[in-house]
Amino acid sequence: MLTILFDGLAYGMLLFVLAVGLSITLGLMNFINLAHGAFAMAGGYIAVVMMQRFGLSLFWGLPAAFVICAIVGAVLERTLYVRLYDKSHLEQVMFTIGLVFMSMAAVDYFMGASPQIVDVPKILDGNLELGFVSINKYRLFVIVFCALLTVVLQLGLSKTRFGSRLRAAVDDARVARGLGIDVTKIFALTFAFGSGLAGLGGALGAAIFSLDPQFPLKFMIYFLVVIAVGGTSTITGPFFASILLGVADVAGKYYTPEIGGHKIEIGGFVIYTIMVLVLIFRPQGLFGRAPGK
Amino acid sequence: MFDRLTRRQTIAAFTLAATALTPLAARAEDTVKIGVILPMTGPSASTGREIEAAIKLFQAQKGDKAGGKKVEVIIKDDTGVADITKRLAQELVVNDHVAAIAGFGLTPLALAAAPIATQAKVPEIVMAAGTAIITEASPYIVRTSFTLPQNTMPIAQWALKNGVKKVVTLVSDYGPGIDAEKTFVETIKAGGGQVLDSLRAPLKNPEFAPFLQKAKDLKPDALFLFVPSGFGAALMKQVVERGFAADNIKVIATGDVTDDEQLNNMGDSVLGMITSHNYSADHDSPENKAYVAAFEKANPNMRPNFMSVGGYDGMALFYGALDKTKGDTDGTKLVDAMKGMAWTSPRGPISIDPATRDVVQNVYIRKVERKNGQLYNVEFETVPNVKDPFKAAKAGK
Amino acid sequence: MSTGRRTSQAMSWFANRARWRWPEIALWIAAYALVILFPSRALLFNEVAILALFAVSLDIVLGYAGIVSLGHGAFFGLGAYAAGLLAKAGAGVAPLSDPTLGLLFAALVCGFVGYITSFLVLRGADLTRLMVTLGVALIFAELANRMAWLTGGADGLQGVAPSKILGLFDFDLYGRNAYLYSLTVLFLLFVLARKIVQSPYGLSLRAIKGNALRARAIGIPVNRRLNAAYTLGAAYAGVAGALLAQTTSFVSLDVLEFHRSADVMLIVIFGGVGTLYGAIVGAAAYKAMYDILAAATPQYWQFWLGLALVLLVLFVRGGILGLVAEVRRRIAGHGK
Amino acid sequence: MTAVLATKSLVRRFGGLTATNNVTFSLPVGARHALIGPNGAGKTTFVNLLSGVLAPTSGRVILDGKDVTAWPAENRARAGLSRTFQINQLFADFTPLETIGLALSEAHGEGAEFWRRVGTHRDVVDEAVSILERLDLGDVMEDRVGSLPYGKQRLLEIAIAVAPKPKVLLLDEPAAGVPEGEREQILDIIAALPEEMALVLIEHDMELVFRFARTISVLVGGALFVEGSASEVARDPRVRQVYLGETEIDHHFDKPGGAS
Repeated sequence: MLTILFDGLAYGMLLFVLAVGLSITLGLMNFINLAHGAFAMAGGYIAVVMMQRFGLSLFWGLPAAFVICAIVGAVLERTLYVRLYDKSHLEQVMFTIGLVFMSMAAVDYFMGASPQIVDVPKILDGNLELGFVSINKYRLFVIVFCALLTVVLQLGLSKTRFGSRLRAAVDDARVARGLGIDVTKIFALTFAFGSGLAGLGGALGAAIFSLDPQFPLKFMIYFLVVIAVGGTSTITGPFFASILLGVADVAGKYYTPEIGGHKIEIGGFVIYTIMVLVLIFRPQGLFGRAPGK
Repeated sequence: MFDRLTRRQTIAAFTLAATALTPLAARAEDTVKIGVILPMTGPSASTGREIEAAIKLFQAQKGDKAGGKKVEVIIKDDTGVADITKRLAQELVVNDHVAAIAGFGLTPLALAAAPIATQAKVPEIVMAAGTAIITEASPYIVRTSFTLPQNTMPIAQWALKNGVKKVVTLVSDYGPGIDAEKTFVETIKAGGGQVLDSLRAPLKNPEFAPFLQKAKDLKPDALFLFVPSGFGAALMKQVVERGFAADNIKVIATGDVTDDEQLNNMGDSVLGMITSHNYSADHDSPENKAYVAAFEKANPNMRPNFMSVGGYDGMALFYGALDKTKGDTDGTKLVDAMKGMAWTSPRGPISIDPATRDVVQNVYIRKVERKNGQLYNVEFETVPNVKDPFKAAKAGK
Repeated sequence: MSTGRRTSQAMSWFANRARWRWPEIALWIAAYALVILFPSRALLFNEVAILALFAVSLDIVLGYAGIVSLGHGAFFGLGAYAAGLLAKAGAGVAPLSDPTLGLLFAALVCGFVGYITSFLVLRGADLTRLMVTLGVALIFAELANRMAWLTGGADGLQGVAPSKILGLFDFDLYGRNAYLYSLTVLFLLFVLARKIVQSPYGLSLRAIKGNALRARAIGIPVNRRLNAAYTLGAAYAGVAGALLAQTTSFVSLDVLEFHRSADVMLIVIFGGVGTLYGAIVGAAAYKAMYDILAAATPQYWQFWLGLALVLLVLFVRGGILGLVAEVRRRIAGHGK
Repeated sequence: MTAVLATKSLVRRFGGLTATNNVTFSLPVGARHALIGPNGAGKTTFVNLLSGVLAPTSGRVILDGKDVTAWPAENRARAGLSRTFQINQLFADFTPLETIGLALSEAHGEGAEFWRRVGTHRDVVDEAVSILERLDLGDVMEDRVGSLPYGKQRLLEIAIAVAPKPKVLLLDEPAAGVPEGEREQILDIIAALPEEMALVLIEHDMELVFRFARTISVLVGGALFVEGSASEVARDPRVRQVYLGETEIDHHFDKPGGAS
């Protein structure tokens, strides 16, 4: 039971780091970036390359994934994405899906189609036996790392000048512009940071899941679920949504209720059912604000 | 200007266009085509690449002549979709006039093409998909890969012999996985063992943790695993992470999990894992040594896996049948020629069961070991000439 | 100008808008001519026709009703299973196994399910709708997987053998009759859809999409109209799925997979949203591109497809039909 | 006189802000009523509550004797309540002809007909054309709405609200943004509306208000401040107090009875 909660927590935390950038950029610019997963994939492959070609451990891979993905994100934002803000949601979807296809084929070309594995650093390998429960060290690391990251993010948003400007811009970009806040610049920085986080999440996750060129498509649905449930106006929304979905997903696969002697495997339904129910009763998401005046 | 053309001119123009654009129906009598439909993109792309490489190697080694004719291979990407596969099969038959269709990475795709094989009387050589029922879908289907029951029964028997009483199974939730589960469970029960639970993980699921945790919590003597080629690395990563060894739970599987292609990526943690399968790149025979050397030479960074031998032997089967019919491409004659054919493959001696058109082969019990700095499935027991138990049981009734 | 004359002028303006134009007629003649011109590609054309009908169904939902759906494949898959199961159940029994009855059955089943789910979908804004439709579709896919006793599960539904079309035409190996059958169904349903979008009802859909606030203010029952449009779109998608099941005599789980919904959405945007013809042109262009690219580079065709999507968004507004309109404007501009 | 539209203790809060505060109000058949008040008095919120764009926090809205508080906007529209918006709410891709044709077919209950083409009912087209001509839109009836000049769009905004022959018409600053030369035209059109139609005009422009209104309500801070005939309101010292300093209004208060 505790282990399930623990696993779900690790999974949810990871989802959060992967999805939070998408959530903020969506809230900020009302821009649907389905290619977000491509950054996560890039982060994972950066860790793989560093490990396989240069023999560097994941501890080097994580910051490298963050920095490189952030830079790539910034460049793409300035050169390509900036031209799409005034286009319709549908065109944004088409454009970013196009990028996903390109990234998948490119990774396939350079890295091959078969799944890649990132080895966990030696000191995080194995389990921590606490008597009543055994805890995987790497997952513990993921939880602690992501929790710290969340705290830093939350502090950054609430305590810094940039954070308050960002919040103002997410709240109402037009008003923020009127107040002399350079929303374009804030967006570029946020986009780069969000892409970096996705890369970081990809590198972290690559040591748990395996990594293959299908990654952006496989996880796109998960990201969208997190955002739909968590809303786009805060980072606490996606955070709790990620944890909820992570735990629900893991628990749904662990427990198979029996009805009339038949095992009903609910694993495949749980998170989608939660999402649909949440959206039916709270169309703006579990933690989103009601669209008021 | 269009309306100024006379009707005759228009018709002439259309006819001209039609002739110019229809693919050349050049049925050069001395060329025989085989259409290979494989997953070249998507999650099973590695299967497609392995088989493609094996086919190229086969033609490079054995030449492109069989039965006095030139053999031409056409490769198509199935994109993992059944209706596309069916359309490609149909087009290969009616447009390219192939003498056989082959490949088929996934069970539903092999089944989707079956009606075409029957209707057009063209052999369908299944080089990869492993659900037992496939060969029953058409009298023109011949298989050179393996069946899941065939590969699973020996490991279940081995487990019984080695003191395993209580087991949990975890398989991918689709045809082959369910075949493997059924065979394993039935064999264990027949041998007096106990099955604590049978878990099925969605095929496209990156997170195995909850299933593995459940398996661990049930405290069996052994956990049996099956996932298709390409998914093994992700599964084993999480298996290792769960630490089954500490609880004295044996982790056993079919060789799909410790796929040769990915084995090196899995790291030392899979050392000692016991699996049963029809092929290992480490198989000790002159045929296999030559095969592996040639394959790795032609495809650096790739190691041949069981998918590749399925493709290699598929070509051997087609060449053999053509030789037998002396180049006659009549589908019924080809299939008849294939029935009962026996040869020595890189995996060992194999034959085609004349009754079921399914492959009969040795299944080996192997252990992951490090050899020359690389990980291999090292064979230590051989179960000779295994027929598909599923169909054998049916025939016995 | 007298009111009477102006009324006549207005009436002929309305009539003129609904008139069949020569490029439309040419398109349909060409579509039928394809089977004579390129008989060997009939199977591919059949796929295009089915995909086009599926895209038309989404265009009704997306382009006319303005409902962003990323789960339209649910109805495609449901229709395929409905027709497949009916053909299986009625195998050999002449009227039951007739393909046209299968289409009707699929349309009814999907229309019904579409109507029920439309109430869930109409809540919330774009992103919410996107996710609800997606969620519903994923749940459907999982249900089909779980209900293996009915659907055949992961092995697919075997033994779908529809009898001759109207008792007259057999599905041949070359796929020619299959194509003509699918194309005719597409044509008839297209004519119906064309008629519907030009009706007062269709006009009210355009109004809702254009400005829902104003639409409500003139008394348009917005949700009821959208429910109906979603239902219609679902029924159309069901027919498309049924055509696939019948012409391939096979149904597998991938009819319900996410990529079907995503592909068809791309196709509609690719061709041009809210034009009906955009859906058809988009489907043809998408398949043609895929066919050419996949033949040229079976491993990396996705890259070039992605590039095409990116370039189209960057340089053209309104998809392929937008491009065509732009080119025509340019040419007309030069002519002056 | 029977009230065609009335509210009882209508309240609407946004968070802590009370935009409409306990408004009880009644509009007789054929009224020519103006709703005035300083900026932020809650005029537009009140109109949105009447037309059903917003739901009230408490209180009731009664249209033609029926309690319509829970009705959505479209049902109220069909029951005879029509409105214009302060900012044009038009269908940019339509032509004026289609716009009015649509409004009419909805009013006639033919909006769900999917089996026939638009524009086949001669009487409907005829009616649409005559409305368009009446509002000086006849010459542009086949142009795209989005590309019409602003003045024409403003006229269409009125035409679309008038077309269904509503019992009550709410005009939210109909002349807002219209160039000086074209205001007169809008006033004339409003003046020519059928006598039995009850009109509510929300306006800033006092000249317009006093030319048009027979009765006036003054809304301040979301609450009904003063209500009465135009001349009473004009003379009311409290109203002068509220508007103190707005010279233009002072000017009109000095010359009451500007309504025609």
